[in-house]
Amino acid sequence: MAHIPLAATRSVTGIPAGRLAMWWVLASEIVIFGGLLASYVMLRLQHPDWGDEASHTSTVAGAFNTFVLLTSSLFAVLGHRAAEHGDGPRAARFLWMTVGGGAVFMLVKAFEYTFEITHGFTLFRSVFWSFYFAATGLHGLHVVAGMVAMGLVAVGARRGECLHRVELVGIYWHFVDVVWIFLFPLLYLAK
Amino acid sequence: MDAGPAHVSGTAGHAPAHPEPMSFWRKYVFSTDHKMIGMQYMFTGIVMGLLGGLMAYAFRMQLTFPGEAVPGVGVVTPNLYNALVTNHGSIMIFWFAMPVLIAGFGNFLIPLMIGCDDMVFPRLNRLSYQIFLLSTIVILVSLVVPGGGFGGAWTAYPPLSASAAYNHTPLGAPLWLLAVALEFVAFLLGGINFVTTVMNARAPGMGIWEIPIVVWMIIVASILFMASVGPLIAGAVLLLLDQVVGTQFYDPRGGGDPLLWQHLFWFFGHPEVYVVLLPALGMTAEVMAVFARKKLFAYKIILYSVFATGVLSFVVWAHHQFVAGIDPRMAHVFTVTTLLISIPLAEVTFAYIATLYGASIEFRTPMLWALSFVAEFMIGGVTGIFLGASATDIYLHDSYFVVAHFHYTFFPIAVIGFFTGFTYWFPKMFGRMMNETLGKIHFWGTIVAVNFVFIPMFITGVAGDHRRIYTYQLFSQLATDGLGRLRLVSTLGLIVMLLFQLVFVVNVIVSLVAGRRAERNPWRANTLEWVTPSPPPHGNFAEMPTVYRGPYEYSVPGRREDYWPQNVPA
Amino acid sequence: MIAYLVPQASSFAGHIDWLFTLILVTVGFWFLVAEGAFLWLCFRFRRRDGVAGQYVTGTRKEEKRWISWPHYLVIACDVVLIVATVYVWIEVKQNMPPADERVRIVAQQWAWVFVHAGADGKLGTPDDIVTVDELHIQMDRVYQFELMSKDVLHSFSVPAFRLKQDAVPGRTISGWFKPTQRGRFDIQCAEICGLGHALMPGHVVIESQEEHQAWMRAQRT
Amino acid sequence: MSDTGHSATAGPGAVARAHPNYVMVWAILLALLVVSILGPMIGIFWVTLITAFVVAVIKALMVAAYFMHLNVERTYIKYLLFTILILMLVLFAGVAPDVMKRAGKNWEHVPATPGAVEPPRH
Repeated sequence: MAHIPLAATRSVTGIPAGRLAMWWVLASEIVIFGGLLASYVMLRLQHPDWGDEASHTSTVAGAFNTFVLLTSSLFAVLGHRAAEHGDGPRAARFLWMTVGGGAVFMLVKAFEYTFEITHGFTLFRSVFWSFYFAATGLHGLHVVAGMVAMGLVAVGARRGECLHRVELVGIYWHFVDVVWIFLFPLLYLAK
Repeated sequence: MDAGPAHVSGTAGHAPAHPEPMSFWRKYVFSTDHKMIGMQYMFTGIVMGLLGGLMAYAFRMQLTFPGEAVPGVGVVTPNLYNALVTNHGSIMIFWFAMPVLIAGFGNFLIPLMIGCDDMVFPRLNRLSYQIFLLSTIVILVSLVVPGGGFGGAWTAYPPLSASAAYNHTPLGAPLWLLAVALEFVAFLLGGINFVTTVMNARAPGMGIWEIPIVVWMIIVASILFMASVGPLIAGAVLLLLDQVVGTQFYDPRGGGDPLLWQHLFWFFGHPEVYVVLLPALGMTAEVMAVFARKKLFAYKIILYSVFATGVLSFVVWAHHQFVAGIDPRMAHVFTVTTLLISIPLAEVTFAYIATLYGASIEFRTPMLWALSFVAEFMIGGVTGIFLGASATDIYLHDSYFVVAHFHYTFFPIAVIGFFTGFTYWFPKMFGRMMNETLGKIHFWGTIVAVNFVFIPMFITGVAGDHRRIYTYQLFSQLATDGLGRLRLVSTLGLIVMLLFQLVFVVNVIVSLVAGRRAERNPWRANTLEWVTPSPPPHGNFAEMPTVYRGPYEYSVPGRREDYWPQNVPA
Repeated sequence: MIAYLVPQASSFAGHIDWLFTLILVTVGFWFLVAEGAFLWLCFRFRRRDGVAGQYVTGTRKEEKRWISWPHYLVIACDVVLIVATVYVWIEVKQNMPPADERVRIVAQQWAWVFVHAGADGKLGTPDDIVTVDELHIQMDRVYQFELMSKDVLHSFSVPAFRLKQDAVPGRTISGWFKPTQRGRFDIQCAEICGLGHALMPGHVVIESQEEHQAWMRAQRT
Repeated sequence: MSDTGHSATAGPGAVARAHPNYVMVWAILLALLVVSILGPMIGIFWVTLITAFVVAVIKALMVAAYFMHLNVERTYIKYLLFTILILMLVLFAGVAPDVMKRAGKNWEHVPATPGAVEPPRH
């Protein structure tokens, strides 16, 4: 393990450095997605005809994915509780279940993309579809990044190492979930 | 990037938990030591800054002697001219001002000044530099790819920047954007590290009002950066999609909107000014207090003004777009906020001036730089009013008046700020004193020359010179002898200024090799970095300091010494 | 002040020049006071042997006055400038006086196209008069323009009019001007638009009524 | 590093955190999800708006409060996130007058630029 600087052991604010940094990460992520979604909402209101485009998105797939992400978030928080009780292997199991949820999410997303692209709803059909692919794609990247991070943490957690990271990666995962909670009505429900 | 135990705090006397790395690679290249990373940032920034200066030489020469081969560069074609102007701007802001002022000095100073051994996340810090280095390589590559470097100005307004059919740089434009995006990511990581470190890892006894002002300002700058850059990152992803795969987010033909990018850009772009301003302002304050042997005047008022500036900086962005086709009624809102933002900054300036009252000023090189920062920055500040007022901006927008204005802000910020910090902390960084004579020659040469560079631009700007135009020969009102002479003065000033930088380079080399050895505290300063040997060892402090008072207790009545370091018990 | 360097050829050029001078005087005053105080303090409090620095914290009430009073004065100046700016902006950009004539200006890489209404007085009909890079207008008439762009951003800038407006593709942006002086003035593009940004100079030619009528007749044939 | 594994929650302010019933929270979230799916089927515009977006806000707040533990987090983290959200509103308010509409004061969208002629190229 690399050395821990003394700096990292101090906690003037009362919040451990990792969690404090994670909140700042999320703050900067909020503005990224905030800017993207604000742009989308503005252009959407500028183009009343985008409702017709949106009617081609699959509400069923979106709803199922919402369900999957909410459930994986539940696993993540259960993993956090297990980690707090010092039960590394149990936390790792929950984390792997969360990763599984992410995988299901991406799989559904892949089927959705395939269906849409083969039916002519490509990135270039209209700016609505460009936004659809850009927003869900950026979100998908976050899901994949979260899965990778979670896998790494799970490997450590299984051995009982770095259990505080379970909470950090969980907070990140919940954030990804929250982003999807907003993407779902914006892209799928508003028709 | 581990967070250790949270409950252990105030462990004074804690020895470094890790032996100093000895191999060349671990020590100089893949170091996790904040001092080394700071110097890596600074060195990369200086190299890029020199490159940016040489770019200015090339395009100024073309503007002054249109169509003639520029010595050392060759003929500057319109294509090359646009690329030079664009990349001069981008490099000076993103690859010189930011890495040097925030990342360079921030990394070097923050752990030293708050009295801890390193950043909270040393490996994240290293990753941040590596991403930054990658972005540097990408921007350099973007200059030499087929088709030439991106030439759509540093603001990269679409549709020009969005399509190779318009900008004719099919590779240069996406690479430029990629480099900027990578650079943002690097500074986001760095910023998170800075903020977490200062929030969590301060020395025992250092409350928020005992933090040295430069650390405060770097933190405020990092927060401004983190809060403002997000929409632009999102916008950059969309623009990259436009450029590379051909979507139409910013192309009205497909339903996009070019104004969207302008808003996203300036929502970041205006706070960015304060992102680079604040660290320089902070360094100036440090140096002024030390060499005036004075407590900083109204430390808290300065800080509150800075917070107010930070908040206001988020609501002024559209003053860059007064004539861009925005709703004319919105212009009133942004005029009001823009003129309001002059109030806290005027307050800061007044406080700096008031600091000199009753002082005992020692005119050493760092102090000269710091004083010149205040003097020169005032020119930039007051000329901003012309541009913030929407009606005069109709005339002055995108003219050389703007160029002169922001160079009078950015030159003090980036160049003077850098020299202030560098000459002041040089003994701490390298353990040797700089040569005063060479330092003063360099100072006077640069300061006199720079006014010859930019004052003429105010006049040519008012006379109608527009920016980013590679020759005025086709404009009958601009191709006059009088304006030509002013442009010549400006160009000569630039060449003289660039030549004087050689004095600096010589000074650095001479001082590094043969400078007088610096003791711990050559300037008799109060802040914590002067407590430890010069240069500081790995782990910074043999014994972790505890803080007893604010950083600016100079000339306290009743004390034999005229300074009172923060770590000395009462 | 601007008039020394560039002629005032439109009805609102004087307003903008007036505002420029007002700001110049106001901020010039502050600039000189601040720089003067600054340089005097630098000189007055240079280091002298046996004179130590004073301990002034800037937290006492009478010390805070040093910066708070100038601060209130700055606010007062800001208010004056804001009022003046809002007034001039409304005059120039926000309110449109009734037009005597409309012209359409289309910017493109790298030329200006100007469209005058033909005999029928309407734009967009076959008898329109189209010119490239030269805008012929008549003195003392109020012109409203419709500014468009075919490709990228451009900016229609006539320094002699103190007029500048970006042309945004996909939008029609309206504005107005009233030329008040005969002559031939530069039109510049003030928003970078690619390789030929410097190579799209236009000219605005301001003519008397007779000259303008003659020009129109010549165009129609 | 294994000895510090427990530390994240051992910090001051997080001592003895009572865990809410996460499965219950999850069940409520799923119920809200069903509401948001059923909402558009009624077909009334305002109802859709409420079921889609108000429910989304409630869901997001629940996830933030219970899963991300914002309800027991230090207050200034809430202030931080709140400020950031306000900032996004500021962005929206500043940009919307230009980007949200098809016409405004002294400008309007045009479907295609009526370039009258193809002028000679330089």
